[in-house]
Amino acid sequence: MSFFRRRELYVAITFITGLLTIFDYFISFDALNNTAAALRNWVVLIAYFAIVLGLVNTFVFHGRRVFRKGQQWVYSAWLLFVVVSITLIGIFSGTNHPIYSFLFTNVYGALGPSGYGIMAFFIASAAFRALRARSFEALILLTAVVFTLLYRAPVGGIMPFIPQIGDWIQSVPSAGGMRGIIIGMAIGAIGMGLRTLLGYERGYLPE
Amino acid sequence: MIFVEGTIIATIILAFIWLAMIYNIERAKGGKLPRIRAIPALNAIDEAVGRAAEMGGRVLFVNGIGDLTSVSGPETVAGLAVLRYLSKCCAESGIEVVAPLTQAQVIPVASEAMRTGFIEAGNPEAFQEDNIRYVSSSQWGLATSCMGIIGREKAVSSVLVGAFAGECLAIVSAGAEAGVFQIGGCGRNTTQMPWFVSMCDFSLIGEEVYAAGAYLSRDPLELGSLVGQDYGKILTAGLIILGYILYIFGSKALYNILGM
Amino acid sequence: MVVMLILMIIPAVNPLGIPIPISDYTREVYNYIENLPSGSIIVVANNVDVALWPEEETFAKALFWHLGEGPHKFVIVNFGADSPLLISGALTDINFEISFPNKKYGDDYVLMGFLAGGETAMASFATNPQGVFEQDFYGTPIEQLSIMKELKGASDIDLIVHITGSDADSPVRQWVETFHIPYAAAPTIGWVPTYMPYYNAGQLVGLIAGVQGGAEYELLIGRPGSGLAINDALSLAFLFTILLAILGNIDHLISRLKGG
Amino acid sequence: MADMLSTLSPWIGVLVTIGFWSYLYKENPLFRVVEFTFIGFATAHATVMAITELKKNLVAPIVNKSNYILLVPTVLGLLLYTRYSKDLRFLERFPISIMVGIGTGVAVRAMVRAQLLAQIQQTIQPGKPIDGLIIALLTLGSVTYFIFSSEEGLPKSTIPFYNGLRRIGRIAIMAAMGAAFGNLCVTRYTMAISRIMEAVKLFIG
Repeated sequence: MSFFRRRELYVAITFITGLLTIFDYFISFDALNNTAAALRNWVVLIAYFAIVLGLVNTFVFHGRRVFRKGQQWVYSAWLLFVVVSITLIGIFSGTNHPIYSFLFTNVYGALGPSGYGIMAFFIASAAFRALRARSFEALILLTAVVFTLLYRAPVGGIMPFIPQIGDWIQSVPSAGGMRGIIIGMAIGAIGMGLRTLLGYERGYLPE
Repeated sequence: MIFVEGTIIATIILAFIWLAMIYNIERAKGGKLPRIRAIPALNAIDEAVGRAAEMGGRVLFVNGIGDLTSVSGPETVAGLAVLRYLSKCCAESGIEVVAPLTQAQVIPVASEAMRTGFIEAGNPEAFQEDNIRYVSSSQWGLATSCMGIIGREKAVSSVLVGAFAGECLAIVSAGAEAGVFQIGGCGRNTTQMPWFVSMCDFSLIGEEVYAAGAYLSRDPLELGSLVGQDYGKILTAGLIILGYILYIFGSKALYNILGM
Repeated sequence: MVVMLILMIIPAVNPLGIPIPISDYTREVYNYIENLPSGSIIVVANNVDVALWPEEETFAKALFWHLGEGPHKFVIVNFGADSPLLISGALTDINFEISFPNKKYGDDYVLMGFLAGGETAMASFATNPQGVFEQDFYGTPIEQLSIMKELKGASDIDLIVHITGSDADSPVRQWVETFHIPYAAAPTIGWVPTYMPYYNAGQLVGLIAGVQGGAEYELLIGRPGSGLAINDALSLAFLFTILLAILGNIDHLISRLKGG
Repeated sequence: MADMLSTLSPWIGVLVTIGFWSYLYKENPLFRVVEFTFIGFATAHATVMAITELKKNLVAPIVNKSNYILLVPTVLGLLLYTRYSKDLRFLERFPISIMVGIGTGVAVRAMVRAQLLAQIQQTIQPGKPIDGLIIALLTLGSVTYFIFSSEEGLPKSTIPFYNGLRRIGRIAIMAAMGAAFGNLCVTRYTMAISRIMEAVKLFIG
């Protein structure tokens, strides 16, 4: 059994699957492409198994809170009630059940737009506190924000020069800065890839 | 067996960067210590932990909404390397780190990373499985629960590294309003970076996120691999200069070659 | 924040009608539809998810109103899981059946369900629009829908109007470059930059830029509505944000002068 | 019951918004109810979806088409649950190392051509020469900004030039951040306004 405990074994698995996926993109060869496709399909299935792991984690965490009457245990109890009842409804009556679809539209569907919406207020307060010209760089940030806002505001369309300045900021300085970030990001991911495949990376598979 | 059209140059570039990294790793093995500039955001992790210890609070760690199996995989793993280091610091100072997760597949990996951090600090008993919390696979589950943790559980500092989307603004704003000391960044989603840059005390962007694990490890071999990545950037810069000169002379040669 | 809230509520209750200019690319979509020969078939393709819908709702409703008044037929196809429900909601909201009694469902317009598979689905729809569906969104078998009989292949589609919350790559690659169908895009504002190069290259019939484009469209069809109110509120909120940024900087300057 | 639910429905939507937004004032019980209900529903929803997909893509092919090779991912999936046993928990590393391998592969292969090469190509074939030159310079600067090696290794005379380039890079990155900040405001503000309008419609009619 100690063989299965060795870190090298798992690094090797990562190395092989990773390299296979990369070669699949560059080389057209049936056996390789089919294996890679099958492997990707498997991983999707494994990920579905993992989701149930999330359910278990939820039960353990909130169950313990309720059991020990810990912080917010009443809310935890309510959460567990929702999880259990909705899971059962979903599995046995399908997602078209009125209660399921009711919660789907009005809670699940409404929270996203509300969440995006609440940010408008956060942004407003950030505009006051975070956009201060403490340095030259911060001044550039502030200027870009102000002109982009004017450019994007419907009313900006009738102000003189704003559309031209806005266009220029979008297509020249912003494009230049973004490009460097994207190039760096690509190289970063490529480098991270090699470290992961060779087992240097420490985010997973600790000793 | 043939190359897929349009991937020859990509393969060469990939091979170049990887060989440059291996070369520098080997050099580091030979005893030549790579010199790396400071990344202030990563150095600030100690300060984040210090503050939490001083005020008797906790540290919130957010890994974003990325999973392991898609393009966001490396970002997620990079975030977990930060979690491991952060856990080690926290364990040394005797404080807790709370990590809400949206991807159930990350639970085992995050839990191992945190546990290892506690073991490295020589304090494995202090590790609590309960601090790894699954908060549904929705980004809004993450946003509301982080807001809740900031509001209810005395989170004094927060570290956000991973793959983020729209929810990150809600989390960092809630943190900023509450006066939480924040270090944050994401690697790939360029549209969300401004929030980290403008609202966090320290921010990481793009490549710095991917380099976090190697940087924090202080392991010469990993630092060597970062120097290898620099070769890739120098190559890119060279290609841009060469390509622009060719463009001035009206040639599209390099443009066409890169598309091969 | 209260001020912000009030500024957003005022136009909702009573639109101010801040004038907005109509962009060329919005007008081009309108004109293209106006100039199509009567009885043309327009495909309204959709992939917007529920969280981004508020940005697209304005245009969707204005478009259906325009199509209802016009002499054309239209087929609604969905490439996003949430879209069919959102679209049927939009049709109900504008009372399509009552407002336009001469448009017969099944003969003049039809709402199809969700086609999974992203770009692959877009390609297979263009190849064989009849073959990819067995029934419409409401469960009517496709044999009973006379409009679908006219739609045999890509050449029967006179225009695709694409209401979308994602980037330009796949629709342009498939519908424009492969099948050469006239194509008008209506992306959310975040994705507009990805469509711009194709628009500038003349590959798009026109472009509707998010809620702003939607409001312009409302003006074109002569039915100013929620889109204009949203735009009023946007203008106010943006100006207010800028004011806050300026106040923040004044505050900063004063404290520096005092301190320094 | 369906009738009752449909009358309730817009009110619940507005209540969710109010609950969420009330956080702006302070963390409170209504926010907590929204938070826990949402997480509960979303967890259940993900589970239901996962089970449906497993039935369709795993159980059905095995039972109906005797596609026994799919037993491999089944075993791998189940190995994730060994983490609840102290002695066997290391076995969870099997599925995880495969997942990480695939994720790494997918990310690396997507980056080289679609990101790295495409960005270089766009920079060296600009539409307008003067803007193009500025973009190229700013791109060079921001690429330099990410160089990790410290400048100690460089010849003394080039250090000011190198640092200048990095400074340009920082400024370009800030401009990009500012523009992205402004662009994103449109989406966020539209969402806020549309939620408010829904509420206003409900209260005023």
